[in-house]
Amino acid sequence: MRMSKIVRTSADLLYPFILIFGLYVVLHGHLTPGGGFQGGAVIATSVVLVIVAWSYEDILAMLRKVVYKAQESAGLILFIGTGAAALLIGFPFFYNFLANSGLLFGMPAPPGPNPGELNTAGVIPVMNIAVGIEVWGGLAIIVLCMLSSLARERT
Amino acid sequence: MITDTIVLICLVIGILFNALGVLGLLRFPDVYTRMHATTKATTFGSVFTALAVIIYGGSLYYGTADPQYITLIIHTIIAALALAFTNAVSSHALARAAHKSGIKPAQAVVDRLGEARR
Amino acid sequence: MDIFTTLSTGSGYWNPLAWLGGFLVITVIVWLIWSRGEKSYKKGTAQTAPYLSGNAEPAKGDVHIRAGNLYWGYTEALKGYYSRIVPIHTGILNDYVMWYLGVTALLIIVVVIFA
Amino acid sequence: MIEIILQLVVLAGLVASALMVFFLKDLLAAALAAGFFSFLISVEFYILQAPDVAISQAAIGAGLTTAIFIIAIRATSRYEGGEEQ
Amino acid sequence: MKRTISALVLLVIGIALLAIPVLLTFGSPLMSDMDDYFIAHGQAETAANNIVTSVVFDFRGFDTLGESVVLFTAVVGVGLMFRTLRAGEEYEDE
Amino acid sequence: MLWNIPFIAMVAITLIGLAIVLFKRNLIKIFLGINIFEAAVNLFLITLGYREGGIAPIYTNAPSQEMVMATPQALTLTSIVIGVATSALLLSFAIIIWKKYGTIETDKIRRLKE
Amino acid sequence: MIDYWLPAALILVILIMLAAVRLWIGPTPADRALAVDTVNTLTVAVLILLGVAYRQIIFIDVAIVYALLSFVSTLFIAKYIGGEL
Amino acid sequence: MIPFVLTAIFALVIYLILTAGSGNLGVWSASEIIAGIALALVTAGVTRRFLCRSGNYRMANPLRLLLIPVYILGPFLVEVTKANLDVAYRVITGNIRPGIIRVRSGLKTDLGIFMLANSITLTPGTITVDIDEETHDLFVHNINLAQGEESHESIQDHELFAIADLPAWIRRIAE
Amino acid sequence: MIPGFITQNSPALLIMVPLIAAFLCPFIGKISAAARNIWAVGAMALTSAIAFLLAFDVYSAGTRVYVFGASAINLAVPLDSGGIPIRIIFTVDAMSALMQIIAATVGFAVILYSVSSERSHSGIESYYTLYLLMIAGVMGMVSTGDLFNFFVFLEILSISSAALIAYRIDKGTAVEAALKYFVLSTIGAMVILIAIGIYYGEYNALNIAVIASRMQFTLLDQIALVLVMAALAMKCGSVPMHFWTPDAYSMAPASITAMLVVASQASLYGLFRVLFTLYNVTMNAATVGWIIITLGVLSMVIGVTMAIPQKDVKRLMAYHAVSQTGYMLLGVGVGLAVLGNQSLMDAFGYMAMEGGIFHIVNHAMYKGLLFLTAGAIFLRIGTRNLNKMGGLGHNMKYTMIFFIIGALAIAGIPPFNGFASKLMIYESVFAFNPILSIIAMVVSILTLASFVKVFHSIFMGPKLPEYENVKEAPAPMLIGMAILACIVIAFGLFPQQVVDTLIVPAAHALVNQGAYISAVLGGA
Repeated sequence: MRMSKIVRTSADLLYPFILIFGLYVVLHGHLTPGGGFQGGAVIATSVVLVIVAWSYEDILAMLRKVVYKAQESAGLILFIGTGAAALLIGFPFFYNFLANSGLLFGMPAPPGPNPGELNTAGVIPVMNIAVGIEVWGGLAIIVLCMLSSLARERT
Repeated sequence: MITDTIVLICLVIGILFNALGVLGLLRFPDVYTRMHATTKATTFGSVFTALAVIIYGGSLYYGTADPQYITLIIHTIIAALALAFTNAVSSHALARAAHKSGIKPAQAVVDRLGEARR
Repeated sequence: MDIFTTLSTGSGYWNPLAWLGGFLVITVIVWLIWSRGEKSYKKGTAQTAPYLSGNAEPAKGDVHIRAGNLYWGYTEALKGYYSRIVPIHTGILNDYVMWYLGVTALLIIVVVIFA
Repeated sequence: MIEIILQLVVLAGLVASALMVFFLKDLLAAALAAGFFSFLISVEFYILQAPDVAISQAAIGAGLTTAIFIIAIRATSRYEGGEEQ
Repeated sequence: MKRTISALVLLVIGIALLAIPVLLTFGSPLMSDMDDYFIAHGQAETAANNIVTSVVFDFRGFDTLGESVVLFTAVVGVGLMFRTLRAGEEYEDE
Repeated sequence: MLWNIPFIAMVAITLIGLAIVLFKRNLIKIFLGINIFEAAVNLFLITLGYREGGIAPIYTNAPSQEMVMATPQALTLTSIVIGVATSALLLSFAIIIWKKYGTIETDKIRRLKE
Repeated sequence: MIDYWLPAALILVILIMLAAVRLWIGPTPADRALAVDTVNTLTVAVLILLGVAYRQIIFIDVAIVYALLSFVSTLFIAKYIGGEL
Repeated sequence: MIPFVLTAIFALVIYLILTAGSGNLGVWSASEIIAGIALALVTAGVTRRFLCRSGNYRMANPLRLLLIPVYILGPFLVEVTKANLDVAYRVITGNIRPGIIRVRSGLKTDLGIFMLANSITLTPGTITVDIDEETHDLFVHNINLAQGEESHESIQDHELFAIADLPAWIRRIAE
Repeated sequence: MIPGFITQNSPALLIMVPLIAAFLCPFIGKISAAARNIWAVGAMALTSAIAFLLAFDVYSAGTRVYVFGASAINLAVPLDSGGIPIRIIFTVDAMSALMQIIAATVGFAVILYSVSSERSHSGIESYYTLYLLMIAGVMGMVSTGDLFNFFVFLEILSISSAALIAYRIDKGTAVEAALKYFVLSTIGAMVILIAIGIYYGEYNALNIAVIASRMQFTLLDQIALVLVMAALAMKCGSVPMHFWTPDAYSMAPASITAMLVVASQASLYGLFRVLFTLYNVTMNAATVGWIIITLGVLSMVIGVTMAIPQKDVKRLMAYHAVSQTGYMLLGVGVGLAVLGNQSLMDAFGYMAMEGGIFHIVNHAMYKGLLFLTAGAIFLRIGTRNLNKMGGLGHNMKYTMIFFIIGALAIAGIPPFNGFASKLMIYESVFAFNPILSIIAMVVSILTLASFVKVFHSIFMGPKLPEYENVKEAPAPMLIGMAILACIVIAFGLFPQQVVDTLIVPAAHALVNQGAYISAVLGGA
């Protein structure tokens, strides 16, 4: 069942906000507290917020399990692919081949305390994004699956 | 020194209202009245503590012109806004749920919602 | 690698190929003895039917001994043991956890004392 | 000194809320107490200078764990002992 | 009976775990060479300001892969639990 | 000695968590106990890495001081994820058991014994 | 200059413990949920204050995450209590 | 298309507010702006159907958006302060006379009723308990009803507020 | 170039291949069922090939060290770190390679088997995904040289196993078994994490080699030892912590049960790794050795006695698995008890350890085979209750032959492989303590007795009317069983070759702590 209109409106308003905040946490993982997992969990919680404010039946048309499953697998493939890319250029698995290289995310970080530049840290932001996508999908699927048993019970 | 005083006053107000909210939570007779205490007082109190931090950050920024204090101020404002926003909605949701689960408002002189639902 | 090496077990040895050879020899001997037996045995006659004090032979399906009846004597003899050991497997999760943590506690005592 | 008292209070609260989980018969209340426990442990991580872990615990403990526990309570039974009161 | 044993077990484990506060001191670790290396060289090696992230994703990145796989496993497991059974698949033996 | 209180609290919480698992018969209560136990272990790991007067190991906008150790925080992150994965799977087991057995009391969930 | 952030945080933590009393005695689940909600609000304030006390600007993010996410668990509880889940 | 653009702008603004103070291009660094645009597009792709669910773009008018901070810092803050003093008085004395009353609002949009309900919840002695989904009537729990107020079938929304006419403000913003 | 690449990175590929296959499996499953089967079997075959390649490499060239994320593959210790390995290190020595061979072989046989055994069920994509994750978990557990990494893989293994045990959700009992297994293993894993924390707090290291080189055996180390030891002993199902074993083994699908055997042996490997590599002679080896021996003897006796009156065929076999685990614990425990005493070690210690380790290999093969036959029977007649069976030998001839092979092997009848390893255990343990050896023999006799019972009640007797039209198991299942049966016979016929090439290096790798440490840290 849906919750009241006030809650629903607030969920609609908060969903983009939490989403962009979660993406901020994911992308700034190497500068501020946070990272892929935390940001992913924040985003997944925003999905859960929408689910709880509306109802499982309402949401099923908009947030589909297949999409989340694809997202989860895609995140993991990106993660493991980033690790494996190091193999292709002759380094061991998970070698940070982008750090200090000048490519994407490849700027060196100045030593000591500094405000930080987004474009640093090599593969770490890439992996953060990958884990963020994966956790986003994974935690959303967990809640959707558990709610589906309730929905089945109701009918 | 003046900022210190202002910050201290804000903090004291904030803590005072938070304490009142908790006191109300412990003292009032039923869910709805407790909700009055917690929602308004703790939101107000927490916003005031945030305000103290904002003023403090502003004074630091005024002194050093270091952009990190902008971040401090803005993030504190966002936290306070999110707090006020979510608190209002969640107390509404809780009140509605409490009423739906059949808790009657204690000492109530009138209950239009109960009548409407009946 | 020599495939005929023998497994030495500290105080003894064991060679399965030799054993297999011996087994084959014994099989051949057994077969020889068997082949010298009575040839007039025929299937389908009363010769093959079991003699049950003159009663008719029961249907084939009824003579199969089901598993629950096997080793009846064994379980009966060890009843005291089984009546103690079987109830330990209560099927209650808490008991299982208790056994695990209990063994941990016991081992802690033993190891710390004898360290 | 104040930090020590702060930690003492938070840790005492942790133990108290864990005991609350132990003693409350209503599973919903126990789940709420576990939520409270997870708030406090998040604060404790924060005090111990681990903001990454604090965010993680906040996101998981505050949002998701409570949510899935409540779904499970809804899907099973509310009170310990199984009888609906 | 069982409750007594359980209480004793908890007592023993508690006493054993109390060896931790006796032998280790809060706030001053016995050895810290590995973490000193992380703090001193982490920023230069991985170009990340957040040392925790550089430990999580670079120095111990393989653990993080394992962690994501754990989550994936749990998600697949939950999906398996709440799947819809095919017609005729349900049977009860014994 | 006063500074060892986090360790002592960790031992206490561990014991309470285990006590819930040992004494309580309700599955969801047991899972809450396991959650508490996991949280206690996380607390233990974090406490190991704390250095007195240290700051969080993040160079962004931080005063330059001694830093606390970073590895336990990384380990704890992993452990928290494992914790949530574990509770999700455990709870779905509980739901299925409720559907099939009509109870979630451990002393009634004992079709498998002996 | 006196450092007044830590004492303020300490007082708020003590207030959290007082709110936990309602969590313990609260006759109805709604009361307990209300207590948890209060604790959330106070915790956000505590986190902000501690972040300033430790002179760590970036710690405020934790407070934002907290403020946003505790909302979800409150909504879940409300939905369950209202019998709508 | 319009929802997509609006959501993207909304997300971008929030992202830029979050990362203010990071560099010297304005107060942002170049990489933050690029990342912000990318993330805003992602957010817009995911959430456009939620933020603009009603298909009503009245709120896209910047003037209305500018009114919101004015509203919050102006009349709303005054009412909140008064409300808190009132609650403080009641917490200390325990002098209450509660009741649930019906409030007619006449607001039509979701956002309007949402703002009104939140304003009511945060201001004097009142909490929105429920909402009538069709007529947008609010059921309000009042901690201290005036004598004789319980006999009214329903009251108009501006009667709840003593100092500033908040419903009028909300009408100006949201309708 | 390609073979060189694979050889160089084989430890990483060993984990990577099943993981990637598992991540993509749900989507391949959307295409068609055949594509999904080919994908899963192909991935498993590739994994097995890599495992064999790695094992061959390790047996011919010595311990492999693979460092994740370093700038060079074997650079365990960064040049400027002052002798501390800071990254996660895979250390594959002979013992790990042996376990990898076991997992690869059984895994491949089982996935062939499950192509047809699970065909009629829903959720088969998830089944394969979890299966591949399980393989990855086992492989990671046995190859890692880092304690926390070990814990992570342990969790992967237990979560995927728990989900697979509960695969038949239409039966409440399966979920019940999974629940019990999972609660116990979660608590066990958390206890292990406490122990890891203790090691970290004391030595500020997570690498096994570093901790071993710094080990002092203080009071905390003793407690940590017990925490790890009890948890891993519980995970490998030794009495009196075996309660989850019969439940989980009997309720899981047959193919998974065969893998669960391997999974418990991976825990056993972890136990041995901790005892021998992490502690070795710094601890009081005699005490711990006797603890392991006691657990082993209890497992043997209680396992086999509980097995005899069982009515469920898989439950009976599960109790036998407990009892056979006892043999391994006994053999290795005897080796542990005399560790540090070189003359006794030479006299019978090594032999006992070799017997125990050889038994691990053999047990994985024949117990896997037995469970697979039980699964085939269950597939055809739909019951596992021995009292309802009978006369199946007429229709399921191949299954019967495979069952005979497995049953004779587990009972230690020459010339199958069980006999060889049991003989080694008997004779070396007899030199240590004759009573233990006698107990082991009696247990072996009881094993034979109970399998005679099983054989009689399943296959012997006239055709029962209700099983008149039972068909032989389908071909992929038979192939899976045949692989294992061939290995059982081959290992039985040529035990010395197997012992010389596989087992002796493994046992020596386990005992020789110095070599392990120097392989990682360089120098000695």
